Amino acid sequence: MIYQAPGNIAEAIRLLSSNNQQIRILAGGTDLIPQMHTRRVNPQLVIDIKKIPETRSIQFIDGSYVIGSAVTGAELSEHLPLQRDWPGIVEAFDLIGSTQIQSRATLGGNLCNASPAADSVPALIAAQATCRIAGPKGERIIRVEDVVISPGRTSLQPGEFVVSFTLPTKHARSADAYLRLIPRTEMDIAIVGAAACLSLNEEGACQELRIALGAVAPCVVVAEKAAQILVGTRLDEKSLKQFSAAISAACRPINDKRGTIEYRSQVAGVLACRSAKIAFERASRNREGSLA
Amino acid sequence: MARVYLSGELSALAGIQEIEIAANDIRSLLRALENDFPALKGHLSKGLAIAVDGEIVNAPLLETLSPASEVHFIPAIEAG
Amino acid sequence: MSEVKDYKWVGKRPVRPDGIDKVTGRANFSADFSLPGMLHGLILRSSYAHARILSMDFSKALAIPGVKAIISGTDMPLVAMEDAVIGGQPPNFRDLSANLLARDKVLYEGHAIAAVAATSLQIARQALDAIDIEFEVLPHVIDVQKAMEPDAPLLHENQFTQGIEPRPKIPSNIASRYEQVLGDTAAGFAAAEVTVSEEFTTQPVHQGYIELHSCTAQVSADGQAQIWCSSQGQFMIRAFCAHLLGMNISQIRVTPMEIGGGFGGKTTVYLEPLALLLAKKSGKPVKMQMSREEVFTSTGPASGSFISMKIGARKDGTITAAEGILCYQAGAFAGSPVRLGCMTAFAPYAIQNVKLIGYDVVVNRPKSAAYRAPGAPMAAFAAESLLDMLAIKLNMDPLELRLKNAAQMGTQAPYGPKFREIGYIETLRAAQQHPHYSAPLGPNQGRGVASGFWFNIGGQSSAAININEDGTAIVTTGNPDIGGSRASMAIMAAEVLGIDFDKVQPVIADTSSTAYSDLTGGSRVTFAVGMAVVEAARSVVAVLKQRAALLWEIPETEVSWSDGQASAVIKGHTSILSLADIAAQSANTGGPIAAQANINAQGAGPGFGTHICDVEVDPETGRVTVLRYTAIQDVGKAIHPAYVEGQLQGGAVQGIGWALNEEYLYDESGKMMNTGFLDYRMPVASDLPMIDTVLVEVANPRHPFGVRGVGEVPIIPPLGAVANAVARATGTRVFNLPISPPRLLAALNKKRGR
Amino acid sequence: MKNHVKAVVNGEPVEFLCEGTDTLLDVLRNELHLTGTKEGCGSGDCGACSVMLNNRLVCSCLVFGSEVSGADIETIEGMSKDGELHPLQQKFLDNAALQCGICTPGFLVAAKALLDRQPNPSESEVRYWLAGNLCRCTGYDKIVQSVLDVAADMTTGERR
Repeated sequence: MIYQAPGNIAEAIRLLSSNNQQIRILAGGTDLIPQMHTRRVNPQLVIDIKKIPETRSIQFIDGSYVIGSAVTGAELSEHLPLQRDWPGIVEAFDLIGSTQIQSRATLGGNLCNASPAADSVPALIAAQATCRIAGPKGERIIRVEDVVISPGRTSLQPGEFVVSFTLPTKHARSADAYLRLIPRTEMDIAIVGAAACLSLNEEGACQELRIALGAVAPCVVVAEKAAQILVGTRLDEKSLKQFSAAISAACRPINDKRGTIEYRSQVAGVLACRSAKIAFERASRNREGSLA
Repeated sequence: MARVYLSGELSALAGIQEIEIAANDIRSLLRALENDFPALKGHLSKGLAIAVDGEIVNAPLLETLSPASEVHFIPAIEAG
Repeated sequence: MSEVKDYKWVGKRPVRPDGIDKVTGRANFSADFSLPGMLHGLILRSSYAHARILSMDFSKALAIPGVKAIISGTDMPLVAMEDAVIGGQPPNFRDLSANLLARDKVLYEGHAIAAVAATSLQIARQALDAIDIEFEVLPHVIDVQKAMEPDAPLLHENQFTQGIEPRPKIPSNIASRYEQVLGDTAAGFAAAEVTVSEEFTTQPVHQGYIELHSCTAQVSADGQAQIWCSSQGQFMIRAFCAHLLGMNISQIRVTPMEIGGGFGGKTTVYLEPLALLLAKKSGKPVKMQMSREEVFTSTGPASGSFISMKIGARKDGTITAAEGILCYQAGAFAGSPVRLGCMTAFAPYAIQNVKLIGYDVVVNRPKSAAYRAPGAPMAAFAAESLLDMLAIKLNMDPLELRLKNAAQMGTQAPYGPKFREIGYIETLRAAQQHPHYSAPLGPNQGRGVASGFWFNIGGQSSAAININEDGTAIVTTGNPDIGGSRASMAIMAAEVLGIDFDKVQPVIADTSSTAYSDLTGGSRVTFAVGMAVVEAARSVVAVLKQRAALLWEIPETEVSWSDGQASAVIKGHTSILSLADIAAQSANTGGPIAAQANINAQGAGPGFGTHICDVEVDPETGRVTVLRYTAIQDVGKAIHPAYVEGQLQGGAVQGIGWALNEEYLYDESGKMMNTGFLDYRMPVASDLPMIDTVLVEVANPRHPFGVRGVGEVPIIPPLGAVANAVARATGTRVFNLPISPPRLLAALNKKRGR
Repeated sequence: MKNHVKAVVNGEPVEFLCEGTDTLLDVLRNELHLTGTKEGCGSGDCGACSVMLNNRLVCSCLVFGSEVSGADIETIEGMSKDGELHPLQQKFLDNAALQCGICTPGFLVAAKALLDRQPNPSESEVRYWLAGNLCRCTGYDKIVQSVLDVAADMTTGERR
């Protein structure tokens, strides 16, 4: 195996397109290296994108955050403005793995590993984040939810890689949240993950809500119909009950070593309610802050 | 004399559950048992431990017995 | 006999002698050893759960430059079933040999088929890929109850159930049947006013030591072999290798490396005989190390089980009878600890009528291995759950119910003998008095209690003490230090010699440098090897007194020994010679001062423990959080209390993992799906509260300081304690471990009629 | 094709050759003979191979040796300075926070990283920070207590 660490996007694309040998992109390596260790993948060329400046920075440009694909979990958590504005995305990523993993794992890696259970992906999708993709035919911007097409597969074309993510301009009366269910308190893969991104109207009722669910289908489920149930409400118990049932109905999970169909569907409803409530409380505080 | 208790397979082989045996130590007790119950031959050590007066004894051939001793044959204890 | 006195070192908490090496990274564990010019060995393992090996072709693999040797089952000599008694228990060497390298059939995913040695790991891996094997895939069976059915896929065509008369004529996956009867259960149940009965299942769990199996072997041209490895007994490694490979014991020298956890799982061999064979065949040293995946698929977990059990009691709580059937998975070869499950399940209780039947059943899983109190935790889970159900039914406090039935001195154990001095009641009283037991509980919270019993063992043990010229001492033993035993040995030697702890240097010697000792296991080392150390130290003291008498020109009987010095009243004046003074004069008084003790330690006192567990259950997700945990145990006498507490804490947490999340998961083809720590969910630091401990000390009269073994008992009560706490928190009882969130939520849904 | 890498380990410049697939753990143990860093899983799930990489706590089994060119690496072997144990090392000994000792180097490196960032952590912070380090012997009690004890000593100025 050959290791290469290009210093700019053009060089990376050139290496990625160099020939048709088995190529893997290395960001944090927390998925790739264990896969190589157990010989599930056996690349001949590994391209480390961490030396490319665009992948390594968090910037605030024209009112929105641009986060490099190789920014680590630890760096996200340490970025206080980001944590203040997008607590759901930061907490979603922070739940992944241990302190050690947080030092290495990256936002781009979590997406492109294309696991249905990736924690940061529902949060990015709920937030309507986009990503910048560079490739031999130039650059393109696509929605995060359009990247993963099935477990382990992405829509990236040969020679392409994710450079960065862009979050939308944040609404003053909005907030996001993410919760997941794991059997232990740390170190597990989500059995269910639920992200909520919510904005309030001037009166403080729910104006807009996006719910994205992880590990309950081959790809992240955006539960639009269920979310509509809470729009216009203040998340009263009755609406939440209806919402929870609609969430469970929107799931298309499988039985596997981590959970059952019944469990995933039921708990998705529970977690979606809880994360919507957290997002609602956070948004309410933001609203009060914006009024003050 | 010592009181010997057999259970499970041993008791099935010997056809008894309890017996008094005149022996001063385990070696003579085993000899006497095999003599009186030939069916027990070869079955008194394999995978078994011996408890004398409530205490499990390792490799107990020389363990002495008192007239009031109670001897139990029990499964060997594995180490964790 | 035990003495109640103030000790200078026993019961104190000095820093362990090997401590600095272990906090600075200098301690050498198995994989830290290497030799110049060594080869790297790897194992080809079955990817089928059950298959016949039709043919093997190594020619392509051997043609790869750098490949130096390949071995398979035919390289292992055929050995008799049982031809040696090792540490009191003969392993079945024929099975062990077939487990190390499959002969004609592979019996589980991960079963070793061949091993290669090459000049690099990469080349060894290429060689594995180049080995051609033709298989005939056979139907497999994973579940213990299914394996017992008459039409189940048969693992061994020549296995006929033992323990049934007349001997069956049809082979079976049931290797043996064990029956244990005390009293008359029919009469006992007739006298009962209430009965509770239930079926329970538990899953196999791995010991989960963090150190991967590893070893390095070298064979010289004259056949002299050396092995460097970590294990629970260097003498066990030596004996097993000799028997499996048809070598003389004197041809093999095993040097123990530091061991990174064993918990029973390193009481047998996996790599060592293969490394020896590869080293012999290649003429070069060979190092082998397993991956974590190999550890999970190919080394022994504790047995999974199916248990059906029933108890009957009078309304005052007196248990009149207990009966049950215990079916344990042995893995691919016979030998689950089901008998020990039958013996221990009700041992804490004085029950007149107990009948338990045990079945040892083979399935297409790795051969089970010892794990802390082998066989006891699953049986106690069933028994302690039933006791809790009985307490609820009788509206009795669960500790009161246990006290009402508690075994004490003179009680006949269900397996036959009568207990001598034991401290079970003392643990129950300590639990009642502990503030934990009366602390308030919040919503969705519950408190469970459970008890456990283990025999403890003694066994063959050796110790040598050498007094150095400056009055310091070397204590040499032959048992790996798995959790601080060097400190215990040094404490006991210092106490008897009367010198400072840091003047005693404990050494763990290789098999050619010290006398035989049984392996480190069964909670025997502090008790049994400790007895040998005490005996050797007492012999040294006798020599020291004799040397002092020579120096003073008085009869030996006039010399007394205390606080590390000889004293005598000579012509009306008290004269004193320190140990160092006498050591300095040893040349003038007859030469070096040393003593050795070689014993077969008897009189290991049984151990009992009682645990209290508080949990909180999330009623919407079924997640269980352990809020508070207290482990109480009769430890006889704690030589180094901090390491005794550590045994209780570590055992309790392993039991909590067993209860809540740990399990082996298989797919339909019989492949294990969770072969890493990611999905084999052992408890992590954030899952747990502090584990409070109470050391009850009811001295074992057969040990000079009153020691009882402590390592096994603490893993027994947690399964029941956690399950009972969950039952009391939710009003819903889970009979199938682990109580994982999906399983508990399903039970809660059922109760809610959902 | 082997890569030639220069880095700094425990303050000393080092150079080594490594295969593309070699991890930092392989390099530390096999090339630099720093065997204090242990392998327990090879997948980043046990923390026994924890080291500091450019002042970040990482599992060295999840870093390629080729990646550390120019990096600053600290291992357990560099934790005691001038023959004096770090307070965490001493406290682990005093409290019997190790039994078999195989996980100990990883725990010490991780715990030091925590106290260097957060000198006064809560019990919960300690437990979550150390959740990536598995210990099968101790039940974590004495390890967590030791970290809390050192933190308390540091804040009351007993350290140095």
